[in-house]
Amino acid sequence: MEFNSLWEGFTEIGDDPRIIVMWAISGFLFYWGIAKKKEPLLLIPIAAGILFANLPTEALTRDGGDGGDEGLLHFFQVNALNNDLMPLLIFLGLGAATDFEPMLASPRSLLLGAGAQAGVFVALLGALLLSFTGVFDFGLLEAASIGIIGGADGPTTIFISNKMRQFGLENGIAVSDIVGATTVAAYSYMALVPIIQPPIIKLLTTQRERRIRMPYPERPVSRRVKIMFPIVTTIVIGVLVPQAAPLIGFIMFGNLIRESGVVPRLADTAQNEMMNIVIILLGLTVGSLMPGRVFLQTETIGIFLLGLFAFMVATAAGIMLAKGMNLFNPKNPINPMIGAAGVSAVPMAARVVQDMASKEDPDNFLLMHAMGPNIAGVIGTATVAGILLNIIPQLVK
Amino acid sequence: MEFNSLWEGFTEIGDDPRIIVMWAISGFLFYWGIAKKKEPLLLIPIAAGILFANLPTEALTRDGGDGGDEGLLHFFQVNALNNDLMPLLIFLGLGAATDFEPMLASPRSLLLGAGAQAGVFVALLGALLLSFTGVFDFGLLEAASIGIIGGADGPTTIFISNKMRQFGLENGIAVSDIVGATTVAAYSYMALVPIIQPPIIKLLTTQRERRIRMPYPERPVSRRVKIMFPIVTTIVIGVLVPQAAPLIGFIMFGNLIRESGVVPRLADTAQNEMMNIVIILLGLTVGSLMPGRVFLQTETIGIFLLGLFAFMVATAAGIMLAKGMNLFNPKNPINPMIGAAGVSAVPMAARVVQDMASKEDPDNFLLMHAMGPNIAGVIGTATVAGILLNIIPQLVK
Amino acid sequence: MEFNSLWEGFTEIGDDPRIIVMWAISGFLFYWGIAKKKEPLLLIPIAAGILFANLPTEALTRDGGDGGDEGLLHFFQVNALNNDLMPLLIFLGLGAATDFEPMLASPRSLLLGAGAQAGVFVALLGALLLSFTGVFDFGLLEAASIGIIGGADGPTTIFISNKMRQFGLENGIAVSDIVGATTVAAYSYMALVPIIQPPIIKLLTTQRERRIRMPYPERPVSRRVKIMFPIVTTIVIGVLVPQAAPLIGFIMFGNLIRESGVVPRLADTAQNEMMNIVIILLGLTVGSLMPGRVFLQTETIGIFLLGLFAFMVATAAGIMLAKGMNLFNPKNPINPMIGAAGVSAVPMAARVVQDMASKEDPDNFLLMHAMGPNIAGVIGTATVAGILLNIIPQLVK
Amino acid sequence: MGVTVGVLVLLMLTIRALGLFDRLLQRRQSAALAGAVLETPAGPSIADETREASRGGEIVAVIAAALALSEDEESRASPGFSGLPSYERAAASAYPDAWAAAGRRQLMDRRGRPSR
Amino acid sequence: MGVTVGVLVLLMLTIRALGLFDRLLQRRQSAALAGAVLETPAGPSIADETREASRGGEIVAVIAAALALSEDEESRASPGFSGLPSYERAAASAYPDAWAAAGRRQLMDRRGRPSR
Amino acid sequence: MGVTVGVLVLLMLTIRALGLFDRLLQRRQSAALAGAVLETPAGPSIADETREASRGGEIVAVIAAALALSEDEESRASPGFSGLPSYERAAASAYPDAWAAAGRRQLMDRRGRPSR
Ligand code: NA
Ligand code: NA
Ligand code: NA
Repeated sequence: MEFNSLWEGFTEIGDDPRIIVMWAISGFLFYWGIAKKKEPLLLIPIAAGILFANLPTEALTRDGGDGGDEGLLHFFQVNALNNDLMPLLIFLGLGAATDFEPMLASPRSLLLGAGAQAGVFVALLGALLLSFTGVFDFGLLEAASIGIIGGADGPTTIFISNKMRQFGLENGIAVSDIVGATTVAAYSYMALVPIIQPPIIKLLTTQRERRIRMPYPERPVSRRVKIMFPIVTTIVIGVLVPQAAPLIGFIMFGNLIRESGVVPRLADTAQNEMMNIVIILLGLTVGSLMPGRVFLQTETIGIFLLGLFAFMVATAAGIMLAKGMNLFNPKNPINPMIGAAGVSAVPMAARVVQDMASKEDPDNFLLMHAMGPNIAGVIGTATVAGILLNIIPQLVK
Repeated sequence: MEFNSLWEGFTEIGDDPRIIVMWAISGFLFYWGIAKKKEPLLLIPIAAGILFANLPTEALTRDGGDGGDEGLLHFFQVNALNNDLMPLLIFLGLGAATDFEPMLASPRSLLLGAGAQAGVFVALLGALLLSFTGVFDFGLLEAASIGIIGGADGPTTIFISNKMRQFGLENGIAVSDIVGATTVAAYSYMALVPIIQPPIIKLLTTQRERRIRMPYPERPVSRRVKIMFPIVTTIVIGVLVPQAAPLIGFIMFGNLIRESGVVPRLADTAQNEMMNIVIILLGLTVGSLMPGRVFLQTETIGIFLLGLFAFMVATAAGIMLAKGMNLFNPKNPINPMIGAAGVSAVPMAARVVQDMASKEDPDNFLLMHAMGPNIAGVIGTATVAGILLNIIPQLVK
Repeated sequence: MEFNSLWEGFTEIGDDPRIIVMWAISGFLFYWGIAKKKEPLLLIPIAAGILFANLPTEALTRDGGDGGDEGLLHFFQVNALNNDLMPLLIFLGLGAATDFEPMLASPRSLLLGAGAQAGVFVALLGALLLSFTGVFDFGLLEAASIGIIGGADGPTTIFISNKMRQFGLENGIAVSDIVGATTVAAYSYMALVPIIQPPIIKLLTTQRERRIRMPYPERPVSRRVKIMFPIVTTIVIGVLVPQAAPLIGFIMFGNLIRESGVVPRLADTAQNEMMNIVIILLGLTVGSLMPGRVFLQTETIGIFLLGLFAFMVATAAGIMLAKGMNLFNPKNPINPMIGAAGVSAVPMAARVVQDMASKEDPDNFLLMHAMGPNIAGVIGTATVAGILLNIIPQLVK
Repeated sequence: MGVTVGVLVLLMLTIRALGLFDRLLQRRQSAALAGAVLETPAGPSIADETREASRGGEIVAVIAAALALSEDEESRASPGFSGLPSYERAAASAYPDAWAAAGRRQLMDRRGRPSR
Repeated sequence: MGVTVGVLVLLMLTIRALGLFDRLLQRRQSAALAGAVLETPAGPSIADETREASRGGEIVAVIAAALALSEDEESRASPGFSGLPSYERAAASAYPDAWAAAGRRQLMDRRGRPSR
Repeated sequence: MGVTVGVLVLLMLTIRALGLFDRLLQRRQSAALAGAVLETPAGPSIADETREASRGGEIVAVIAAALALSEDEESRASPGFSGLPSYERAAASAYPDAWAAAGRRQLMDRRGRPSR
């Protein structure tokens, strides 16, 4: 009798051979994260979560309703993902790790960070359009989740996709389970920024534009401004877009404990040990949302196509906005490439800009200029997330 | 339609303009913690929590019963504050950070630490008295929460106030929501110890008394005693005041992993990373208990007045007790100022004593003598907390 | 009235004087952990948990169903032990701390690691046999929990004992509460390995055998193999023994973040701060499962006897298997002592082997050879745990 | 999209307001310090000086960047959250040079040697 | 209040008992070590020696405190839980001096220089 | 028990397969590097060389082990999870010597001095 158990796993594989495809996908993400060093911090835990969700057992993912014990990863889904615990703690840690000075020294960065959010809305509309053609089947909830990929911001993507899924489940609206797909798409394209952006930048800018040097700011941003900024931003955005308050509030609180300078032990733990623990568990949990039967749908292809499209539109919109701003301020022109950094993907996109600037002129140091829109893009995407959280449920109802 | 959403926040502010007052209070606490460096470890997270609870959205504080999702800070209230998780882990960390040697070298410190607890009982009675006058409306549960402010111990105040609130809610007894107010009062007065105590000390002591030098203990406390102390204390207090067992047990367990010397990695994590994570989340959670409609009551003024009164009585009681002890032991007199350190507010109150001693005699080093009652005050307040937990519910019923 | 409360604790002790015996047991474990430095990382928190569960109050262990508040340690039992949270995070950290190279360099180690698992099955049968004699009363669920002690692996013992207890409770099968007893037995005998193993090794080997030198492997295991090993093992064991997937998956995931080399911050936090926090809380929680009325049963004596027996059988089985393997491969013989290291108890058992080898021949360096079966024993025991989880419930029903 | 831009423009104005408010406070404080004797010079001249310093300070920036390089090893190993460019890491040089230094360091990170 | 004082007095007695128990054990151990040759001298003489040493050791204490000052920078930056006075930080000096050293360090922390 | 052994034997075969697969890849890569000029020498000769080196390298191993000793203080203080023997800690010496070095270090840990 005992030996029978050895076959159990193979029987399950026979019943659902898609899990073998998922092993390959998991293996590919491991390869990408480890050998290629692309976003390894999240891709490695996500790939492990995918593996755990696709073994011939539900020991880790069972929901516990059927009498068996709840699996640990399902416990995390309910108690640490759906209540926003892990995404918000990541935002807290990111705030504690981010120096907002490039943006504060050059406030018009915020405009460029806003421009790149066009990618979100265009992809959202694109998803709805593709649904009309009948190729894919995306409702408004799914479309919003796909659009946010264009924000190039991992935790925000997880946050919004999951909110949309929960909203559907709680209100009896049919909704596909695409949290895993949108998250992997977002992190994948963030890792691919050095490949996606350069051709678009080249296409939309002249060599003369790419050679524009920008002056350095005259003086450092004062400590007082750096401390007041997170407090004021929490209030301003909290009033204007209340639904964005959790995301903005936590990133700003994290930044405040950093800039206050009086609680270094909190700032240190928030951006290191606390964030590391959350990253490990968040990655596993997001990965566990991708059993083969959920992930291997035609819709997943649509999500990846639209996500790529969103990244491209966001890049283009940032550049074009920068060029537009130059029309109004020809004396102190912006190098339009830094508009591309507005997609976020911090700090990858800003590095891409620096690399391209150096190729044209080895002495043109744009990195910190590009960091401005780059960080502004994070705030922009969190704002868009709040707007989506406000509008989409109203539209769906 | 989209632009409508921008007004939503303003409408909410119009409906409840008290939140703007709370922004000012939050801003004041930020200023105090950051610019004045007063208890920043908890005041900064608390101020952030106040801000989050007073934005025109309940995204972070909703209780989830109304169909909307539970807010993260409410999740913490239920799953990490009401079950004592965070206060007890803070106690664990404090135990791992505390060297009880000054108290062990001079056991009569415990008497002084006991004397200062008079502040708790006097403030409790004061609260009941003020209720009779009709100025404020405090029941027995609120009076106990207010009294414990006199213990000058942040986590214990949170612990007791919250227990009293829960007891009221669970037993259908009307109880005001004053956890936030008592906590802020406790931390505020702890920060103000260098301003509150000196005049009282001057008033109650002669210059000759303040110049009393005290001999240093002859030999160090042995490692064996330092290891057995936390174990024995857990048992002794656990038997005498069972309700104090959680507080005493966790601080003593933390101290044991410190003094054992064989698990440095646990002692280190308990007093650093673990405590930092808990401080951040506990501060946010306590702050989130102060929406304007709860905090801006006449009663809050009473809480702050009584809290100040409790601090003053505790200081005076400690000093007078020390003077009383000198009557019985005139050959080896105590400098009565160290009685003032019995309020806890570790290590601020002990530093105040040292500063005052140095002004009278630059070579009088009382710091470690004052640390004895100072630490004893923590044990004393935890004991009082256990007694209140035992008696108050019986009296209320 | 107030003073009455001082007697309450004594009354409770009078009602259940067994708690005093438990103080002694707790004190003994403290002594062992602190003065003798035996497995202090878990024995100190466990001893504290025992103390907390045996004070004359249930403030920390109450289940909350009777109207009173749930105790914090009961909260941990439900939300961090029964859902496998803490044992699996320990496994994650252990994976991140373990270098599997000795096993990968010498794959036949796995056979020796398998052999030592005989202890588990023999002790399981022994427990059933003892029940037939009527001396003790062990059902199949208890027998499995006792058998796993022979695996010499703390977290696996906690994991299985707790699963068996839950299975009984959920399915209305009478089951004794022996999680605490099996865990303390496992850690105690792991600490006693330097006393238990040497006589058995001496008895079963000749001096000539103990002097066998083993060649060192020719080349290091490549980074590629070290990275692929955890991924492939997760799949292979996940398919063959699906119920072992959680344990194997988490230890292998931990090892992967270590070996990948690209996420040092995650590997570092997983094996340090995260594991330290979990160790503290897991120890307290396991200790809290041992109130006197549960622990002080005749059955506990049986558990300790059978646990010792299991350790001895495992040691002997490992040695005999090694000798058996030498019959088939006389040219390249194994030093049979390293078979004894297959019990796990990492790295204690391997050190015992090295010490004994050095006594016979000061230049015989077997440590890393012994580490192979030593680590393989961990995988072996996790596999056995999966098999038990599969078979026992079927047999019981 | 309209709301997004609107919100961020308002945030931009807020930051500018913060900056003005800050300079106002600083001027008052320095005025209080200097008493009635010294009138603080106005903005433009500072800018000119800075541009001058910026050219001369490039050597300082290169050295600062070279020093920073050694710390960068680790940040390159774990990309993602860590390794965010920051002013603080170039604090050794004069402020306006920090921007250039950050750019240079980025280049050196890539090529493994100074840019020229 | 009565209970509070009662409990803490009992705790005080317990600590005294622990101390006695500890000295008993120590005397036994040292007696076992010294064999029958050396009788350990009784308490009072130790106290006298200590007072003597305490005066002479003040110079040591000042140096220890000065050394400790450099580590104190950080603890001043984050007051509250950290920066608790502790014997261990003055371990370099003789034990009774540790009490004085801790006091001196506190003064220096405030004034930024040695007390005299 | 049968299943346990079966599973672990399969895992053993898997590891062997991984090793073969890895050596295959390495050979291809080095072949690609060396081009057509150098044929990589086969296995046995490497083993012989190693055994030779192993004897000569013992001095290196002793030094490596002595160096490692100083780091071991801490791991001895907190036994259990930390202080796991590891190749990496002996990485200074040639690989096959690492096994010997680990054994020697273990001995020295116990006796507090080199083994001979
Ligand atoms: Na963005
Ligand atoms: Na107190
Ligand atoms: Na084992």
